[in-house]
Amino acid sequence: MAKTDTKGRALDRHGLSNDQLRAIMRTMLMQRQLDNRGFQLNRQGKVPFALGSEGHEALQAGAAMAFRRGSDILAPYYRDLGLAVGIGLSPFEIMLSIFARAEDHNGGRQFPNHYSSKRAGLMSFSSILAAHIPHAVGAAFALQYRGEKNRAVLATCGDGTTSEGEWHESMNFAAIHRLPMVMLVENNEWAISTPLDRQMGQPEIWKRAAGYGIPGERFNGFDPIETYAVVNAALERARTGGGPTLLEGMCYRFLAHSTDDNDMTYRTKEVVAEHRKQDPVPRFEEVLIEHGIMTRVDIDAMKKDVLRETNEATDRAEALPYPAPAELYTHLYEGAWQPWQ
Amino acid sequence: MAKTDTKGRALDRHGLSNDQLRAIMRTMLMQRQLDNRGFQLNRQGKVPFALGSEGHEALQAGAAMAFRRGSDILAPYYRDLGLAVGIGLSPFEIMLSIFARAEDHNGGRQFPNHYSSKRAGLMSFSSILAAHIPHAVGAAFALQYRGEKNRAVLATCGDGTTSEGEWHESMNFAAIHRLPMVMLVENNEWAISTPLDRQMGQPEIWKRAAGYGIPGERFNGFDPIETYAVVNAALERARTGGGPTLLEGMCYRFLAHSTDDNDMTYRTKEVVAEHRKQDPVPRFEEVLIEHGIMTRVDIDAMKKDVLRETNEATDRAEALPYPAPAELYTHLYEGAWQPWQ
Amino acid sequence: MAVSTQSSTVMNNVEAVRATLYEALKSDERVVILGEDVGARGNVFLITKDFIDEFGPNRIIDTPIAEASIVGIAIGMAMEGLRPIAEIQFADFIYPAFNQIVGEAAKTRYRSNGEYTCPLVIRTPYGGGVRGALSHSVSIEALFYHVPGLKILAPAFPADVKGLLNAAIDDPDPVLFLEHKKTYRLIKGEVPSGHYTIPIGKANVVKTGSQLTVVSYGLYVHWALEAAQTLENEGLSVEVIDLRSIRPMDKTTILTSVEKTRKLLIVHEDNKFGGIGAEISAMVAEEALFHLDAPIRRHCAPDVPAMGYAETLEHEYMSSPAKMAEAMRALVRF
Amino acid sequence: MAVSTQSSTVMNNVEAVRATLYEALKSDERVVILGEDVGARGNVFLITKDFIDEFGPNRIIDTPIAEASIVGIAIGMAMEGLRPIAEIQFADFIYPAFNQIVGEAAKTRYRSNGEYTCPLVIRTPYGGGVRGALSHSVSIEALFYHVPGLKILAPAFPADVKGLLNAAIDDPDPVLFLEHKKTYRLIKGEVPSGHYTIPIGKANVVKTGSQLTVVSYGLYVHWALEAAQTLENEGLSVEVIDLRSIRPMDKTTILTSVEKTRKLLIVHEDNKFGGIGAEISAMVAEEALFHLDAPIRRHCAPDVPAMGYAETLEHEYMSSPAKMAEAMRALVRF
Ligand SMILES: Cc1ncc(C[n+]2csc(CCOP(=O)(O)OP(=O)(O)O)c2C)c(N)n1
Ligand SMILES: Cc1ncc(C[n+]2csc(CCOP(=O)(O)OP(=O)(O)O)c2C)c(N)n1
Ligand SMILES: [Mg+2]
Ligand SMILES: [Mg+2]
Repeated sequence: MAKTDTKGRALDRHGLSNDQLRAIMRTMLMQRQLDNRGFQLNRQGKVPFALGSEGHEALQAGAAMAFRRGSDILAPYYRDLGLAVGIGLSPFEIMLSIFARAEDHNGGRQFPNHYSSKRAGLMSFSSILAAHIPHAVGAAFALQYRGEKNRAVLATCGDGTTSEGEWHESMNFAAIHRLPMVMLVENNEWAISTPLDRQMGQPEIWKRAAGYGIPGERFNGFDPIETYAVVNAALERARTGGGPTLLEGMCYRFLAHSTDDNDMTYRTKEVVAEHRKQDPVPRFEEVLIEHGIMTRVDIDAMKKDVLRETNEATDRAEALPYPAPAELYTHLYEGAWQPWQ
Repeated sequence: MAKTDTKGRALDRHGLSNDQLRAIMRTMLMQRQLDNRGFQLNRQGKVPFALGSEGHEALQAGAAMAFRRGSDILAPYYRDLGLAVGIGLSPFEIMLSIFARAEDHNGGRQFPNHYSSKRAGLMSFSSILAAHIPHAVGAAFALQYRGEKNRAVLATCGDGTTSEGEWHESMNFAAIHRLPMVMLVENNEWAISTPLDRQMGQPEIWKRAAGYGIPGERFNGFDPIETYAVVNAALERARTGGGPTLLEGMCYRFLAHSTDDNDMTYRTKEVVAEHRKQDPVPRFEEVLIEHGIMTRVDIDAMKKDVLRETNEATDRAEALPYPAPAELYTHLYEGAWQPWQ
Repeated sequence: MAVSTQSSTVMNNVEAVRATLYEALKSDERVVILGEDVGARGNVFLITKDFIDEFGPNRIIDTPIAEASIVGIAIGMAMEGLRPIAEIQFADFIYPAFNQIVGEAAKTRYRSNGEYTCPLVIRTPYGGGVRGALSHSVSIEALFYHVPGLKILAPAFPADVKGLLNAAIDDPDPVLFLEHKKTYRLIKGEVPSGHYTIPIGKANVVKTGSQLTVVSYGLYVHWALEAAQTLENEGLSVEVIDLRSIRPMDKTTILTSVEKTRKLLIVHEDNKFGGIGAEISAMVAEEALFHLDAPIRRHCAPDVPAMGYAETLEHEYMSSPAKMAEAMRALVRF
Repeated sequence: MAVSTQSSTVMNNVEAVRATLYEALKSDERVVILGEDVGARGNVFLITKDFIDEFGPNRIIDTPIAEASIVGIAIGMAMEGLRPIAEIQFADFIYPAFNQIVGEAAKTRYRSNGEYTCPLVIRTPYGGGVRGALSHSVSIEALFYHVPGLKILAPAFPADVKGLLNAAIDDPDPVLFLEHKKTYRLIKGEVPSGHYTIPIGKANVVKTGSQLTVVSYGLYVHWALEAAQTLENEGLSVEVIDLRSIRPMDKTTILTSVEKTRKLLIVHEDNKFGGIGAEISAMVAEEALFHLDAPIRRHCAPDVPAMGYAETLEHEYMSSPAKMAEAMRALVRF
């Protein structure tokens, strides 16, 4: 949990090029912009539900940079807007999900932020917490089984989700078979209203790794470069036969759990404000400026561009229709099965 | 994993009196005798199923000695014949279970060795592995909730059972609430035919304790005195507000999994014979003789007495009737509920 | 209904649940509530709001996200003398607890020949119409109603919510208590003060009629009443039965009504195939076949997993008073 | 039945499962088997005996004791292109996997609008009559048959076992494949060689008759045939239908038969209330009510969790050819 503040030190860029650093910045800005757009649309009464990821930007953009497009597989959860964008989903795809339009990958069937994209290697998942972790393990097994070297599965979940039995079973199996998988826990200190000390007997999730016989590590998820370095090393180990890793990225949930939640019932404005001081987005802007990788002007231009893209995506998606009612009946099975036939 | 062999050293009796040491010996001999009786009855075609616990005698007799009758609670599993006897179930009660007689605590409903005794503080459990561990946690919560100091729950399971999600969830919850509970894993190296390395990524189950933030310890389950000492310390910690402990007792399953199993399909005679050399029953006989606590004559007399009691229990239970067919319909609910009424 | 006091208050279903839980906590120290976010947050529908301040974190227990153990630990508490009320945040998340409910809670008394019991209530909000999408909308009753050892309640009116929740808490066996989340704030009604129970296993004729019996439960009872009123205005007379209790179910009330109206329509939000309407129909086909003047019809959800998030999909999945009225008309005129 | 070769062999049901799995492993590299003790032990009924020697531990995967993940990992394999065949050692232990089966496998295709699919087979032995007591005897079909997105098969004859297991393995969606453990060695029959499939969703008239239709599946088909033979000797003519497929079910075959015999008896080992007989009865009450000359009857297990271990309890719980004959006689003579 150090190194976020690079003031006066040379930037340890862990091999990332300036282009890559700028790409990370853009993913972070895009995540925040799309996130805000969802809440805005909800306030405007245009969508019944939105779910923010503020505070997770650095973690997700850094992890996305370590993800190898076209070969790695992502098994994410609903707070992974930045990861989805970072591995190649377009803002338009995100808006389709938020608006539940017919063109959405899920055909408007799932809650927003429940992405799915075979093209991007993003596995479909449900709202049932931890249920996707065994799927990630199974996918990793398939890669290993087919001898597909240099591919790995990146699975993510929140701190609260590690309490589920399926999480344990998955870690155990991945460890036995030394599967090419990275379990990345996004520890934002809350599971809706439940703080860490009601979720677990000791708060360092990475320490469970030793019990499974795999490497574990905690890192500063407010620092996208550190995140990249740690996730990249773990993914690389996975891709090269080194087995699974349990990673715990520390971040914070700046917003309420969702538009249905009021976090002021269980935490104070002050404590949130205190954490906001570490907001990874402005901090990373400063880092890039300080080290001469971007100027303030560059960043402002980037923000403008992100806003433009978000606006375009919003307008384009909003204009599209909901799925037709008849779509309710499709894609249950291959072919037209009825329970009585 | 030392101290089993006391040759030439003073006996570290961990405060156990001679009477207590003899009681442990008797529990071990009784366990083995009753165990064998089950198999014998199965061979004679008198019962369709039996399940042995040979190799677990020291572990169970030692743990039972640490259990405080009348106040502690036991949440055991099907291989805990010695624990059941050790905490006060009579050989007759064991035989009622084996013969599935009407008088059995479970009314002949459950498989043999699925004990249940409110009197003894032995919680009813099913055949579904790990399902009883949350029950143990709930019972421990009840003790703590009511402020019943000096009471604790001893839960047991096999190594294989620790893979279940419910096991993880239970450990986690017990740790959060620092519940008065001891999780005792009887590691006999096998889950039916599945060896440890197919069950977990590293073989030391006690190491998972750190991940939950509770103490963990491994001990030699072939040594009843060491077992007593370790389990007693953990139970005492639980009873006095020190929270839960994860214990791993190392033992071995000398017999096939059950009368339905043929272990020669997955392990060799030789490897079993090698482990048999450590058989805890004759070894503990020797320890007691060496240290002058019992003589060979005493032990032979004890064996005779155990055999006599087993014979009597067998005859008495065998002579009793099965539950009447009408018993199928009782004790589903309190009162006579029908799904349609 | 054994009402012990005269006064009453108008409440919605959330308030009825909340008031009942509060009184149970007040009157019986053995009662504890456990579930996700039941503490400081006061449950995601604010049902247990402020309880933790009054009763403390030992009685209002914020659990980790681990449904199997929420139920499993509650079972252990119940076996050891407490009266736990476990909450599953949304019914859709009860699946991981299936083993504990079906394999354990339902069998505790039976497998121990009565030596151990499991007085446990599991509350959970179910049902659609709230844009809950695939995983915050499901009906779960048919996945459990087949299971001997369980009782399942699904009241629709605030007074029934209180009377049946009290009955569930008092019950010495495990009860699954289903709360239709769309009715939570929508449905208001008089709720008697003081402690009272409504007997488990008794349906309620919420509207009398002569030409058709409609059996339903939950949100759809309210819509069926609306539809029945529409038919009333058209001169068609429909009797509406609110099941309230799904296991056990009330044979007498259903048969009495069907023998009078000679036609039966079963209406539920859950899928048709294998839904609880199947058992109702089968019971009537077994016991009252020759009283029927028309085939038994079931008006239920299409056979897809649940409603989609998009408005159009939810709308297509759910019935409506208008769709129900149409189904009623068709059968009355058969 | 599309039989691709002429020759056949006599096998029991264990052998039929084993031979089919073997051929699937041989012919399709994507097929893997995972479950508890499927490796060196070759499954507790020896169904996969020696497979690990030929196909190795990467295809015959001994899993930890963790049913949720056995199914969940198989789902991930299926989503990523493999053709996993997951085994649950006894059907009684499928409860912990309920979430993965009902919440995940059944909804993978649907929730992703067809982008991801889940071609998965879950095999498990179910049913009683083997002194399996409370937790090695249960029937589980009614806990799953309500679930859109699943298919459920429960063949009774070796040739059907092979044909339907092949169909399940070839199927692009999740299939729950139920094997009645009492029939494993008891039931023998001719099994065609070579690859063939039996279409999912087709029942089979295993005995024709004119006075009563009996619908059953699993072990009880064999007992129903015995009972029907007894009645035949008494001059009473009973038609016996083996469902084979529980979701989807075969309406045409049942209705055709009922319209002929005008009487229907449903027989199953599972509990009556909410069992699959309920849906069969409801379908007939909906579609063929006026063809019936007698109430629809269900001859099923009493409403208790399962059979006890004691012989007397198992005997009381299970039906028998004699009890079935009695139920048939009563209805024929109605
Ligand atoms: C099985 C299951 N239980 C409960 C829920 C309800 N729920 C949705 S999000 C959430 C909190 C998750 O917390 P965490 O894993 O820390 O992720 P975060 O939201 O903090 O990113 C809960 C309890 C669910 N979706 N699935
Ligand atoms: C949930 C569940 N899954 C599978 C089984 C079948 N089964 C019974 S005992 C056993 C092995 C248990 O191994 P372990 O926990 O090590 O205990 P041991 O028998 O070695 O004492 C298995 C797989 C079961 N009873 N319950
Ligand atoms: Mg969190
Ligand atoms: Mg073991």
